[in-house]
Amino acid sequence: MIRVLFFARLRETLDCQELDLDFSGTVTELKADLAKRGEVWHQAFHAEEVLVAINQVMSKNDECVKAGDEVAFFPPVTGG
Amino acid sequence: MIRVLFFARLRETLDCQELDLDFSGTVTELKADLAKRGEVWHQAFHAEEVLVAINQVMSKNDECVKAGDEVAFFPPVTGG
Amino acid sequence: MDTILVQTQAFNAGELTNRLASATTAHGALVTFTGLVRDQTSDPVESLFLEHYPGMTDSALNDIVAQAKTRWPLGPVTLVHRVGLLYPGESIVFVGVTSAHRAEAFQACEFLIDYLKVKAPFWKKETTPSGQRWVATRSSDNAAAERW
Amino acid sequence: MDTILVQTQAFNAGELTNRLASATTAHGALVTFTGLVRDQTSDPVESLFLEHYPGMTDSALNDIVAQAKTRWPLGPVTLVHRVGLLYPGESIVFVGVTSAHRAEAFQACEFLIDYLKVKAPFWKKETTPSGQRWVATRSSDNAAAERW
Repeated sequence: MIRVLFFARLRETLDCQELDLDFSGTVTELKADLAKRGEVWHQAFHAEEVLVAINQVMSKNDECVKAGDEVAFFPPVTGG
Repeated sequence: MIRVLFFARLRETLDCQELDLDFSGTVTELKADLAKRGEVWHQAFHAEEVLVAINQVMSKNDECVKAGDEVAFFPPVTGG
Repeated sequence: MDTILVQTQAFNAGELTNRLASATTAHGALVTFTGLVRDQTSDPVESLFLEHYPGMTDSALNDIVAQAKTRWPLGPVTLVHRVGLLYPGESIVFVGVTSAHRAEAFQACEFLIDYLKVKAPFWKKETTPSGQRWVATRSSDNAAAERW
Repeated sequence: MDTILVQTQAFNAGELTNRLASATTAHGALVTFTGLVRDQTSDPVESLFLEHYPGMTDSALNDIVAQAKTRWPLGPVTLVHRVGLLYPGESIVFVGVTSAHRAEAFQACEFLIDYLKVKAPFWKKETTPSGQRWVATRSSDNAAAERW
């Protein structure tokens, strides 16, 4: 199982804060899986810039996700 | 008459804070006159960098000094 | 020696400044940056909500400070970021850097806020008379971070 | 709106910071520089005497602030410089700048202190265990001022 988190506008768009999934593969593959969950999900992962952190570290699309990981998706950050 | 002021290390070297002089001419000419006041004065105006302000504005050696002016000589500044 | 905080409570930028000034007599230069909620005149911001990714913000801020310390010889550093609900005039973020010389202190302070703006997981949502809106990324922020 | 002071009394950098932060809600970026008397370990500074040219310092500082304001769109600016006798850990100078955006605030703050360092008539004399000495100009200060 992996835990998937969503933040900010993305969380609102998907109306989803958190998912537990059976998954292993790259971030790109995970995004493709998530995009199949419905039109809103498809749009969110294709039309907008989505950043990813694996285990709370900024990561890239070609990195691998394995059981036990926490994967977070979010829009570009706007703090400071 | 002009008023001539000296600051910081230069004031200490010359042991002089202030002079009233009859002078008109350029800053370069004023420095040459002052350098004639003794060995210490000669050294001070030839061996070290001396800045000048006319009427409290940073000025250059080729600028003219006229009656009523306040001319200040001092070492490079070290505030801040 | 460094202070790195993410908090909902308001902070006092002046107090943080004075604490850094008295934290060291070996470092003669202190540069601070304070980011405040602006009250824009066109579509006035009534309030700002700062969302964050709690597990990640601390480590992201610690990592950014660690990077600054490998680049410049720094004394104590303070980085405080607020989350939750804020109003115009309130401080969002404080970055304070000490160093022996001012050029390094200025560079490190600007580096820290530039990096924080693109690498730390905070998101701003504004409430205005015309509704709520997520603040958009500014391309100038990406450019600023890429300079370093 | 601007505060430009030359004074023998100690100032409180934190208070000056907070005053600027609350002086405007239109400017979201506040950058401050505080220069402190350092306590060097090799030949420790016991005290510092800051001499100045009273008639000229005010106009020199006003002129430097006016130049900064023609270069960048700034909100309120504070510039305070101490003169007289100071001890390690005390603040010598404070420069605080507000602007709508941080890049401008950083640039203007660094410009102000760089220009002050070479254009304002202040001179430092240190007292150390080995005696008194006038502080020498650093060539890096001239280089810093010439960048602008």
